Amino acid sequence: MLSQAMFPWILLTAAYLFSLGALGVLIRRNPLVVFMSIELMLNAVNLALVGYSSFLSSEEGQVFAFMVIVVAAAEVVVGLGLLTRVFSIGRELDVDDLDELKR
Amino acid sequence: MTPLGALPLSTATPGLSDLAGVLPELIVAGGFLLLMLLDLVVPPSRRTWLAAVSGLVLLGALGASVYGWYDAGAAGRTVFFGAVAYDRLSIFADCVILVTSLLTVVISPGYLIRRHLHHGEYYSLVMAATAGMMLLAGATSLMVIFLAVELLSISLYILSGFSRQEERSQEAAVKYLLLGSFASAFLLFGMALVYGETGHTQLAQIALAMDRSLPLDPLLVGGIILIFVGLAFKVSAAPFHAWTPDVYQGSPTSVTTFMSVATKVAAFIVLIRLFDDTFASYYARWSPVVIGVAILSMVIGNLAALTQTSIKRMLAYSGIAQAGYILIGVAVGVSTVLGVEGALYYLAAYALTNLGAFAVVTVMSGRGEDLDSYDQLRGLWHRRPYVAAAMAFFLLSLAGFPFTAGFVGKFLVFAAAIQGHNVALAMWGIGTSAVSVYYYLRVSLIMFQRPAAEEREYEWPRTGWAGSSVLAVSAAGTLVLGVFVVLVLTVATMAHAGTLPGT
Amino acid sequence: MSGLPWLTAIIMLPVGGAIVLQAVPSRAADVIKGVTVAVAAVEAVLVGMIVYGVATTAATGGGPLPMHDVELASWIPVIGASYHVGVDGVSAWILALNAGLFLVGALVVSRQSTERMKLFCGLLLLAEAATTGVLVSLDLLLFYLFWEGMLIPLYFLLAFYGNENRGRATLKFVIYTVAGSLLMLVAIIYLHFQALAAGHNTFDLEVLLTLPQPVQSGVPLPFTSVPTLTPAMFAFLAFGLAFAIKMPIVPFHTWLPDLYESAPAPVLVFFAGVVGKMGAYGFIRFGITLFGGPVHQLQPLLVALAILSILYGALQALSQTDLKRIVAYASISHLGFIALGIFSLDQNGINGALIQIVNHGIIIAGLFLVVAMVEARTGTRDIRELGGLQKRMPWLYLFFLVITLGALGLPGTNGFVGEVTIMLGAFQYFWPLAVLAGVGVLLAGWYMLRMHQGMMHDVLRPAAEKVSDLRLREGLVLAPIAALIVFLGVYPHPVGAVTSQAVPAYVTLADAHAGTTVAAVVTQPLTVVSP
Amino acid sequence: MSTSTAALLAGLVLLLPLLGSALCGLLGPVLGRRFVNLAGTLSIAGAFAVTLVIFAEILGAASGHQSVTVTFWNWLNLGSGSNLNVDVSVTLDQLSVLMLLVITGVGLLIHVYSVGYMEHDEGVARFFSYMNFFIFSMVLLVLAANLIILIIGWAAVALSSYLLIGFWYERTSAVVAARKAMITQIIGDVALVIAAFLLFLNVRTVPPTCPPNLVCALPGVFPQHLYTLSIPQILTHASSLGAGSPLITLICILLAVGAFAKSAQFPLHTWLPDAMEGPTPVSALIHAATMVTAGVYLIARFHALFDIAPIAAGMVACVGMGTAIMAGFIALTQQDIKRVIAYSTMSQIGLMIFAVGIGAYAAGMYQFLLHAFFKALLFLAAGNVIHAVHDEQDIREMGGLQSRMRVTAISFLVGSLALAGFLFAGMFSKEDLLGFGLLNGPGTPALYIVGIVVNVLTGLYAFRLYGKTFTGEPRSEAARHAHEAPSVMLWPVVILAGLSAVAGWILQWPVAFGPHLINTFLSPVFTSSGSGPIAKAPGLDLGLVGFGIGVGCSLVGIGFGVFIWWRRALNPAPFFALPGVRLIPQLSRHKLYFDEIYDWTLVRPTRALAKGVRKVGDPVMDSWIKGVSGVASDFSAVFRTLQSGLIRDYASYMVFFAVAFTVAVMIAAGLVK
Repeated sequence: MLSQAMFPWILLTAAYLFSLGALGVLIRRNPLVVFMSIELMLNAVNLALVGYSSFLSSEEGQVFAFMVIVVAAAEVVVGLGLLTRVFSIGRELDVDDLDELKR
Repeated sequence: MTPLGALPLSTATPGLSDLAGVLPELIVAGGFLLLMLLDLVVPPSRRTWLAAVSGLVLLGALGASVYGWYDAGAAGRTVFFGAVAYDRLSIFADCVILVTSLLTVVISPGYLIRRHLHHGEYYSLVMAATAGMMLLAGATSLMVIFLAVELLSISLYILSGFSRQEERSQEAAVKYLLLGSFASAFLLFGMALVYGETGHTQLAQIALAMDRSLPLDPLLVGGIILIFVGLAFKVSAAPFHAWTPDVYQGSPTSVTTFMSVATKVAAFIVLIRLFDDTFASYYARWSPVVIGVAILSMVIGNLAALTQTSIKRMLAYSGIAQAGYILIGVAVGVSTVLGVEGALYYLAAYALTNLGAFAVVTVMSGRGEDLDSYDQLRGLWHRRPYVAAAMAFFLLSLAGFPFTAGFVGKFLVFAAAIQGHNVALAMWGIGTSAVSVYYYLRVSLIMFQRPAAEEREYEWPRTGWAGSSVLAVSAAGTLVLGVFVVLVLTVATMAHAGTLPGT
Repeated sequence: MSGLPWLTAIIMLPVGGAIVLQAVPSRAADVIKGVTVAVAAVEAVLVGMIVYGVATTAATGGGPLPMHDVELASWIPVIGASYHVGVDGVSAWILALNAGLFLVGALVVSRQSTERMKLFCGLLLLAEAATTGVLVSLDLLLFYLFWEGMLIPLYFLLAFYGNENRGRATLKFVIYTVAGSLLMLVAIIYLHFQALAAGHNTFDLEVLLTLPQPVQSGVPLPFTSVPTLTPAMFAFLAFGLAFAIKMPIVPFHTWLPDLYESAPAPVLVFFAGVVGKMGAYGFIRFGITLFGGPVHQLQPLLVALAILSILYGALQALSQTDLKRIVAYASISHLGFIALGIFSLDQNGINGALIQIVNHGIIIAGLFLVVAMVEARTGTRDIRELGGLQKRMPWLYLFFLVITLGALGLPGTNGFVGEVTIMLGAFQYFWPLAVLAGVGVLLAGWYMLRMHQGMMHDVLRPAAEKVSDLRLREGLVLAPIAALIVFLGVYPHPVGAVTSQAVPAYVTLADAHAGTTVAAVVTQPLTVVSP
Repeated sequence: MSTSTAALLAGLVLLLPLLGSALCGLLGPVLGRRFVNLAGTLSIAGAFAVTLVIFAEILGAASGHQSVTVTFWNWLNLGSGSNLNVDVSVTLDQLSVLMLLVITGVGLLIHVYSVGYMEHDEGVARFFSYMNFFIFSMVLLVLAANLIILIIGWAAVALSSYLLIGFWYERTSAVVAARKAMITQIIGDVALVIAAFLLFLNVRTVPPTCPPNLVCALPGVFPQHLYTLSIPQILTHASSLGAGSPLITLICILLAVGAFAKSAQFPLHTWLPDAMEGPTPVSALIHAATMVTAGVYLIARFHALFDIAPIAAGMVACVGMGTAIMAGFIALTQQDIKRVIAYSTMSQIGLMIFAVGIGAYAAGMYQFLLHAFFKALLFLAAGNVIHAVHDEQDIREMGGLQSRMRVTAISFLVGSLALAGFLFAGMFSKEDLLGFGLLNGPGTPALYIVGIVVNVLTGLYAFRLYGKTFTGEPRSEAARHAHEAPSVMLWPVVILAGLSAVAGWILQWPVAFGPHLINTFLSPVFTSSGSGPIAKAPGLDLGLVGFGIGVGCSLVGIGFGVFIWWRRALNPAPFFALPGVRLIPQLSRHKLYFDEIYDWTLVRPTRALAKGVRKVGDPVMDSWIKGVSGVASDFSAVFRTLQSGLIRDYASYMVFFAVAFTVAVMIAAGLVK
């Protein structure tokens, strides 16, 4: 049981991690890193959920967090599959190469 | 606020009535598994059977939904401890989604065979996506919403990259994947905030908590807006639309057909649920954002479509614009009855019309690359008059001419805007749709032109019975929705009236 | 006429015909044309009976407008839209013109010049249904549906058939029209909610007319003579723009010449004859009745535009060299006359406008037919390459002469009847207008003679060397037109009798809402009368 | 006479020519020349016979019952609110029957003549069809009892004149002349229409209670409006327009403008000489005898209005006299035989207009009657000449025809004398109206003096024409081998010559110097207007003085003419070669440069304006559309460049707007400072 006083810090940390992830998506060019940043954002949310759930002492948040983890896992499976196929053959890992579709 | 949900999770277990409440979803999900298994046994040459099977499954689900319409009754109820709604709004959405995916499944085999993409998992993925959409339409809990969103998204990620050999398809898939999960992160963060500030994940209780939470709670407002951002991405409303043209253009056309329509319907239903019911008490806060997004979508969508030379991109941008028109209904949905009804009608109309338009592109896509550039349409009228006429009709409907579904939808949302004393919003709609007439008609005029002597025409495939029947159905639907307004309008009214309170 | 749903019948008949056509095999061109002509003919007969009924019986509508053959049914109850149709002295003769011209159009469809004749005829019939609907619907939403729906068959007709640069012209026309009518849609919705606020969930014109016009304060508009732009004013401007574009009134006319130049003859016959008149009809049926106040406020501006159209069209027609463009601008000038009559807001003027709508419809159809026949023979529409045709085609010369005289409004032809009545109305509003209109008449004489003589007289040009005179079929189309031009010139009574039984109601409505009397308006001409 | 008989007769006299026109036009090409000749002439003969019956009826009718108005059908009735109610009705009275007599009588002769004249023209069917149609429209014009019907007739006349001027449509000059005539006529029509409006809106049962001015033109301002266009009613209630009021003046001026256009009076006269492009019988019938005198008829018909509009009437008189002297001056130097006669027509009609302008209506009609005879005669005779010299119209190519075509020459001489006003027809009518002018016209004696100058000029150009055409040596091969015309072309000429010779004497003889018979015949019409300047008819009180002076001047003119161009006794050429004087014949030869002036002041500017409008008009009005579409496509380009295809860009848009929206809402809600 966390003390109520710590709660805002938890939330701030979550927000910070989330922004960090978003920033990563914006500035990193390696698709894998980008994907990781997204995962980071999801986990930041998990942190917030869990924090809230303990703050409100309601389990829903934790259930939610578990669900997020599961879904994220599924997403990673699909995502990594896609990424590996796209960047497999002799292509350097750079999302900016994917600009054939535009305008 | 009570620490726990309305129902103690530990004690209750879901019963049969709960299962009945999600019967259509169950059928489709079952179809998903069934098809995966069948794919193992069905020889590659016989894969059209899979299409047939999935068609039957969807028909069954459709039947179940129609039954549910009466079973749920005007009141409706929630199942699984308020996690999923079993009300006419969700069933209305289910019907529209099922019809669209059914039509998609019908036109798919021919196209996939021509493009050498005829793999079995296609159908199971369509099933999965459909199930996700239906679930999303019925979701009344933040968790379920997230779950459903991801279910449909992940299936669509795969589908959009379905053409393994094609660079563009792959690129589309990656873009959709990265941006989509990025957006769901926003959605999720918003949900976390809303959950945290209200202490609930079930919409009904959130609504109650919100009424109590006034005066304003900044984190709650932030959460609402982040949720809107996430969903706006799904309905591809500007400025969160950027992925749409690229993904639509890159994905195999049959997939584009499906996701351009069904996704939008499901996402809009949940938008309506959340914003016009659950978040109603915060109307004053979020309505400016929604209105702004609506205007941006109409302007950006129509203007960017103006100078396109790719049919799929043009339809993508037009889809963005259409999302803007529907958002008008959402934006005034709290203050006026007509708003939500208009939005629902518009959804049905848009589903049929846009599906028809994309279906034409699908059906006319030959062995080589997809039918995409305007030039590949030149002279279609002289080779395939009925297809060209149907396409022209769909485009007229998208442009909102009377006697077509598009007109009624536009009329209703504009009326709603004016009734909501937001004439300016209506004028934005009017102005932009006047602009839109140009690019819609330009395309059809290209079809009517005769190709110059030297240039060779694009080899349009024959329209098989499947393709022609789909075109016929959607054209007929567009006409019916345009003339016998009262039919669907009553249904929409009932659906709106039957929405579970607070959700 | 008896209680039967005649108006629904005349809307549905062409639609049915169009559907029946699809059953005919495409090869049987004669059958297709036969069916089309038959349907158009039956339609014409029905309309004739209706017009006769209007002329001979008293109005049975009971609403503020003297309506006949009224049908009223609920259509979209949720938003109070109703299926409300009726015919009165204003629309009766335009209906007749409509039916007649579509019959002519169906007659002049020729196998060799039109591919996919089945489609063509089907669209023709659908267009007729739509125009008929526009003329009979009394529910604003229904009216808008037909008004805008009319564009669909027209769009296909204009986009499929005609010369090479039809695409641009069609696009321009459709977008121009849509832009205007979408604004009208907003105004319609506005009126609907006005009525709703007053406790009527309706789009029904006759109900709206019974409601008191809301007096709202508007935004001040310093740079015009108009004191304020009230919502009602905006609504009128929205309606007016739609009608002005469709009509068209200068400066909203620029779509017309290109379109007329590229469109095929059978389409032009009814397009120029009827569709162009819908705007004028709309002004009378909806513009002046619903918006008496704004109309009176803007009257100076409106008549100014009308005069502008008259003179501008005339000058353009004087300097064009393409026959179709000459006729196009001539019709702009004539439509200016019609507008002048309407905006004089005087019984003579409006009666004159209605009479002129009918007469001009006949004349313009004749002109386009003649041009088409000449072009078909000589292969050119350039007046500089034509000449001396009278030597080769005496019969065409005869008919064309009559039509020309009608077009320049020679007393004794039907063109004169409308113009003189319109000028009388304008004279009563503000006498210099009649003088300016007189200048228009003079110019009309000039450009029509220039066109007629340029084609018919002078030495035979090479282009016209070996042309043949009219075939019997063509003669049978032109003869009735010429005959009507003369007959209605010496005996316009039937038209006037019908129009004049409805017009007083309209003028009363306009003045009632304006809160002014005609005398008050005209004693200080060109000063604004605020409601 | 009873209304029914009147209706029957009027109907017949209208229908016969129309029938003839239809027959000739539609069946003529099929049935051939003989049929056309028969149908064309017999129809007019029938009309003439009917006219005689009407004449007899009117002579026989009791005084006060000689004028009958019959209604055929209702033309247009727009109901009580608009009050516009027009009947197709006709009036038979002395004035109209006098016109009828000339129209059908002279018309018949000219039709007979045409049979010969058009013998070798393949368009004969068209010709007779047009001619018959003209007779019909002229009859309609003079019978009309309603302004609208009158205007219809007015325009129909113009139409037939247009058709006949352009009869030889392969001649560019003819085509242009026809258009010119038609457009001039339209000016007149518009003037008439506006006059009709003013009458319609102002004629009341009682005199106006307001200061009569244009405001009275506004409806509903004053009670007791009649809202009528029926001519008899208008005449009866003419006084309600207020004697001498600006309104009545305006109305009369507008009517007069209509009359001027039709009667080729200044400033609308330039079309008449060009109209000579038409076949000669046309010139004789339309542009000499009948149509061009319709203006005189119009003013005479509306005498009741002109009587109370002294200013307008004075203007009319001055214009008439001015045109008379102007045309006479121009006629002196023209070389085209028909144009000379055309200008003389203009001049003579100027005198008629002058007459009706000063209120001498009967005198005007008298001049009209006699002028119809001798002018038709001159034209037909000229037609014979032209025929004889193979369609040569330049009198410099003629000469010496006296000996070769005697009958024609003699008739032409009779005509010239009648025209010049010595011994024959012209003497009586012209001196009559001049004398009247001297005694009780306004602006006398000034106008009278101009009038006698006109007499001198008339004599001069009449005998210049005769001399140059018929006397001296032939100046061309054609003239040398000229032959007399066939009898069918001679008889009408002879008859007309006879009429010109005796008509004046017959009409004047029984009453010596009293009011002539025409005067007495017409007096009921004109006195009924309640104003009777004609009551002081020119008679003994005119005195031999005025008469003598007039005839004397004519003689002077004739004398000079004979001396210069027939006897060649004196040659004016050296005098006119003098530096200062040289200008005079030049002005005359160039018709005072009217055509040029109009071309430069009206035609060319309008054409230029039209061209300008064509060049800039639509582009300017389209510019805003272009602007809008331009802006739209610019925005489109912007949005498409933002669509860079780069995932990270798209993501940044999302982040940016997500943050922006949140912050904005927060600020709006006042949640963050």
